[in-house]
Amino acid sequence: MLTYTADEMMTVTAARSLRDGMTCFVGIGLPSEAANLARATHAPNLVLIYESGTIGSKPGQVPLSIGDGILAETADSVVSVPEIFNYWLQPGRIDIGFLGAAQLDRYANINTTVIGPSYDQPAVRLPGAGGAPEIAAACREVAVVLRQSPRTFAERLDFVTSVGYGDGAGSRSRLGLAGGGPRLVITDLGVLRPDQQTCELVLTGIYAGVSVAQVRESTGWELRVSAELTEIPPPTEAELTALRGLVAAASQAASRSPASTSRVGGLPPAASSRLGASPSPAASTAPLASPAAGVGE
Amino acid sequence: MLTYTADEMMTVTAARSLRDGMTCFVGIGLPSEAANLARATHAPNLVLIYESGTIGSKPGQVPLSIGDGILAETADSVVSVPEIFNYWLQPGRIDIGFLGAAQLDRYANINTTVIGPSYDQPAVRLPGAGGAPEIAAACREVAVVLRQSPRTFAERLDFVTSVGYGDGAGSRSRLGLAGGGPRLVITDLGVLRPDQQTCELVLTGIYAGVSVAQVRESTGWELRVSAELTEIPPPTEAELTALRGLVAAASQAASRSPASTSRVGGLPPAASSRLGASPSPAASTAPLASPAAGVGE
Amino acid sequence: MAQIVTLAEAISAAIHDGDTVAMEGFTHLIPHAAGHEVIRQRRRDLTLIRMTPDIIYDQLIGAGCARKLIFSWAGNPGVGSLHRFRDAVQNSWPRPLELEEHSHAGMANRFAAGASGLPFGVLRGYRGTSLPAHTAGVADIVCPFTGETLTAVSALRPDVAVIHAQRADKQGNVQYWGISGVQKEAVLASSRSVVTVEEIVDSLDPRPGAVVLPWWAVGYVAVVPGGAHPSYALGYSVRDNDFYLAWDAISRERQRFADWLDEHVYGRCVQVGQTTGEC
Amino acid sequence: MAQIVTLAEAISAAIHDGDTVAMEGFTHLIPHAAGHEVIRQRRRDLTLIRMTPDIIYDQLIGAGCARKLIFSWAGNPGVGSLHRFRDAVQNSWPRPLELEEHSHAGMANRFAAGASGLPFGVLRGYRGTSLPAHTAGVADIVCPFTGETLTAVSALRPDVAVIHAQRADKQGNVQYWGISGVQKEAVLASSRSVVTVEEIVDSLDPRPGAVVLPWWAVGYVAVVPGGAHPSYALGYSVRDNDFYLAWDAISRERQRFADWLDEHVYGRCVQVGQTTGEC
Repeated sequence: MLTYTADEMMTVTAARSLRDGMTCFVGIGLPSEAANLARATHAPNLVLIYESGTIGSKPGQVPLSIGDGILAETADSVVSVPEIFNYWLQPGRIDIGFLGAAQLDRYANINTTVIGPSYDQPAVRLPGAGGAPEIAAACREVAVVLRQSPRTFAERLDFVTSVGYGDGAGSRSRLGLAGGGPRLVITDLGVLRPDQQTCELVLTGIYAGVSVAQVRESTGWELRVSAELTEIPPPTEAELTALRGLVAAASQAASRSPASTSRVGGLPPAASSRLGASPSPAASTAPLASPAAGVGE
Repeated sequence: MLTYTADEMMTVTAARSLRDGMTCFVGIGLPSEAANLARATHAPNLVLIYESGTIGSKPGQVPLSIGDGILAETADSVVSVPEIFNYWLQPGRIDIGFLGAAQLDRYANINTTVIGPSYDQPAVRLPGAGGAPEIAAACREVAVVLRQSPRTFAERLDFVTSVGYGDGAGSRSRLGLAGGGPRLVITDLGVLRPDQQTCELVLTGIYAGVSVAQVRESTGWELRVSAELTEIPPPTEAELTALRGLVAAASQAASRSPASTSRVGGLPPAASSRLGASPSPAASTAPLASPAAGVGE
Repeated sequence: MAQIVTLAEAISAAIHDGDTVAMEGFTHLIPHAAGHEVIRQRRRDLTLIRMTPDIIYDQLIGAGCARKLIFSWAGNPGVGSLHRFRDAVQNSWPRPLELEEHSHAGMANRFAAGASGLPFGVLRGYRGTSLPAHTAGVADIVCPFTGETLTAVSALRPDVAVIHAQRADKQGNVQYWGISGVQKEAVLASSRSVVTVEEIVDSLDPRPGAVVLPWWAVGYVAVVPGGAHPSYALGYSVRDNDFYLAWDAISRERQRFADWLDEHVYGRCVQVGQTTGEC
Repeated sequence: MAQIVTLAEAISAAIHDGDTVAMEGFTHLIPHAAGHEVIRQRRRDLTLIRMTPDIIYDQLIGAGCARKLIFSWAGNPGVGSLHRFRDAVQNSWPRPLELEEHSHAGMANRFAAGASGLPFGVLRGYRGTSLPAHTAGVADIVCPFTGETLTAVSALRPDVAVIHAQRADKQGNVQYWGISGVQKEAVLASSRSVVTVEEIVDSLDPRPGAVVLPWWAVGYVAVVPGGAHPSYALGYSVRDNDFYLAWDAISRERQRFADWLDEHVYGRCVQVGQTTGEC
């Protein structure tokens, strides 16, 4: 029997949501892992677009950051940052935007800016907007990947960084947001989709071994559950092998020690890299305090 | 004794107005000839910028058009047309704009659009604006090169395509035009400069063998003549040799017959090219009818 | 989503009577062959957009394809006037030609706004000129931060963009280099696009100065070697300057122009991967 | 007008206390060595601009150089938080840090507006978010043609732009390739600029994807091999990922950060054409 982590299940599920031939505007972290997994498995013609200006990147590993050289070297085209936002993202020509989040509400609005009590005196300062607000506004559809907990799935956001469905049905058109909005939210427990009338997120899929009660407990609001709740199939061996291969390749790339390390305030290379699937120290102890889960670089 | 044409005298005089190390936004035709002559003689570090997006072009001949391949192949940088206008011209970072004109008034306003009686029913339809309005608006200074006659030096323009000094002193600042405006006008008879108070063009230089009366007769308004009118020295042998060499090189380049000539509606190459210094049939018979004298490609 | 087809198929599928069509190429890579195919297919009532209408638009206008011209500089570059354009403007022959006339900077920003999905672009321009009084799509706009008045120009959103490029690969990724003009903006601003290319290659190796339009942002791709003639494709052909000079005489008289059109456009067809032949 | 000088000379001449400084490089070509020289020269009260403030800005903020930060994403990319940044925001240590916070699209358009000599840029953005209520430089703007409401952002006009590039030639023409970010806009929007380069060559041969900034649009050029470290210069170095990971622990505590700064920044100097040595 295959063993796998909840994060692997999440990434595999996220990857499955991408169809071959789609154009995908990719946030870093979990979204990038999932998008690269999709390209390595069922969606070889998935077009990866990063906010660093790389269009059609074909990395053989999960990139270390959205500015990884491999993204430029394997791209069909590399454009400037103003161009990627103005000519490529803004007009709505990208099929799907793939975002992370620190906090999310029932209408799939996203906070990656501050956790209370106030903007000027935050308890936790998060990285901020990055490309997310316009990705959320402009793409034909959006998928959000984040770990689920009562703190990340919040009754009320302290700051709306990126708009999902605003106050509910009709908000997006009132705000003039041309893209379709979040089509699904993938967590480490299951999958949520917006109700077609109200736009409120509804639990529609759940992983093997996860109970609905567990998901409710991990949600900061009264969670709605679909009458047709389905169990999502576990990762296949092919999916797991591909994902682990991509992550291992990234770790190898990360541990290549640059010749210049000792020159300008650098450190000797660590014995092993902690990048990739392994969570950063910050992320493992206090998820909300870690911008690694947010969108951006 | 050297013999030379009035056009050669005009081009040499125009070239002399360019200082080494300047950045020059170059219109095609006479301005391009003059700018390339300057670069070939006293201003080897003159930076030529064409509206086709070529920055720092170093052609060894007068380009056939502003889109001549030699401009891209010898450029420091080739940028898109939106970029050349927005990032390079508009902010006022170019020292001098070098323009042609079909018609000019006493405040050095330029018409390259229509000759009367009305815009909708023109007697002569000219090529239009091209890059000239924004070149005239934005460059730190502007020079205009055109042949002088009562029709080209008009009391009133039928259409203001590009603004010189508008209605006179103060117009440019009222219109928010950040560039300095026309510093001099070079014709086939002499040179005019704006009066420092009124901004009206004043004849300040005259070529050998040209009389003030002749210049007055070639001007459609009551021409002011400077108290310190000077005679402009004739071309030196070096200047003439360089100019004729540039023009001959252009003719040679033009008569290279492309292999594809007979393929898609082409014609057999003519025995000799008429491009370069020789006027086109249209230009020689009816200057106003010829957009070759105007700005643009 | 790129489809590799014949030029005739591309024009037939992409361009319909009454469409707004931008054929771009700033003195380089001008899509002449595609323009000829539009004439051959006798499209009518087109609104033609082009920063620098030159010989190919003189031909389209003279052939009666155009109802309206949106442009910033109309001439035979380095030579003189466009006689068919002038005959249309001054004498309404072969039909009246409505004009919408801008500056290069204005047109470039209109294309860029279209490519960006914005309804307008902003520039410093037009102020003090006669242009705003005689053309649509120009308005004052006030900076909400400084109070300064600038100029807004309306976005261009053509139905179809037509360009010529050096190469495409088999997937339909398009690559061109040299003077790159406003072609990227024209394609991205348009609902559909037709790209003629010198050749189709297995894969596009990187080139200095190259622009790549990805297959999913491109419409129809047709192989037409020499398709820019008498313009040129850097690395493939040189400008046929003699033709530009000769055009002055060909186009000056209506009959001679009509004869030229019969012989060189109506009397020819273009087949994929081949040079032009009689048909 | 490019002047080739030492890094210390460049920073000394270009950057003064109280200046607004944009150090750009979008995860590639980040001008770390130049940032260290700013710390060494103990500049104060800077308004720092950067789309993606990461380790180098964490260092500048922790060293007390910054009064204000204008940005769109602040984090240690791929790793986690910026502890010095958070300490400044949450605890005003070593001094309060004013924030002006935008989205990437907003910042990119603010730089582009500055490079274009316009007082504002226009985009579809910010609507429905909490950003406009908490930051300067965002306003509604109405299209004069369609009546649609869009978002205007105020132009960025830094006193100084600082970037790292692969190469310059002896005249000071600067060339960089790979992910090119917003560096061109930053340099063109700024009154002055400092460019560190991996090397100076006799002449710049064309490179696929290369941006060239001509000598007359560039200020100070200094040779600093490895000047992007721990970021990278495509073709010259690779990202030192271990340093990014290690930074999390170095920066978490004030004293350890101060010790690191003493050893690796204050305790070093950079000389032209040489690697770093103790001084």
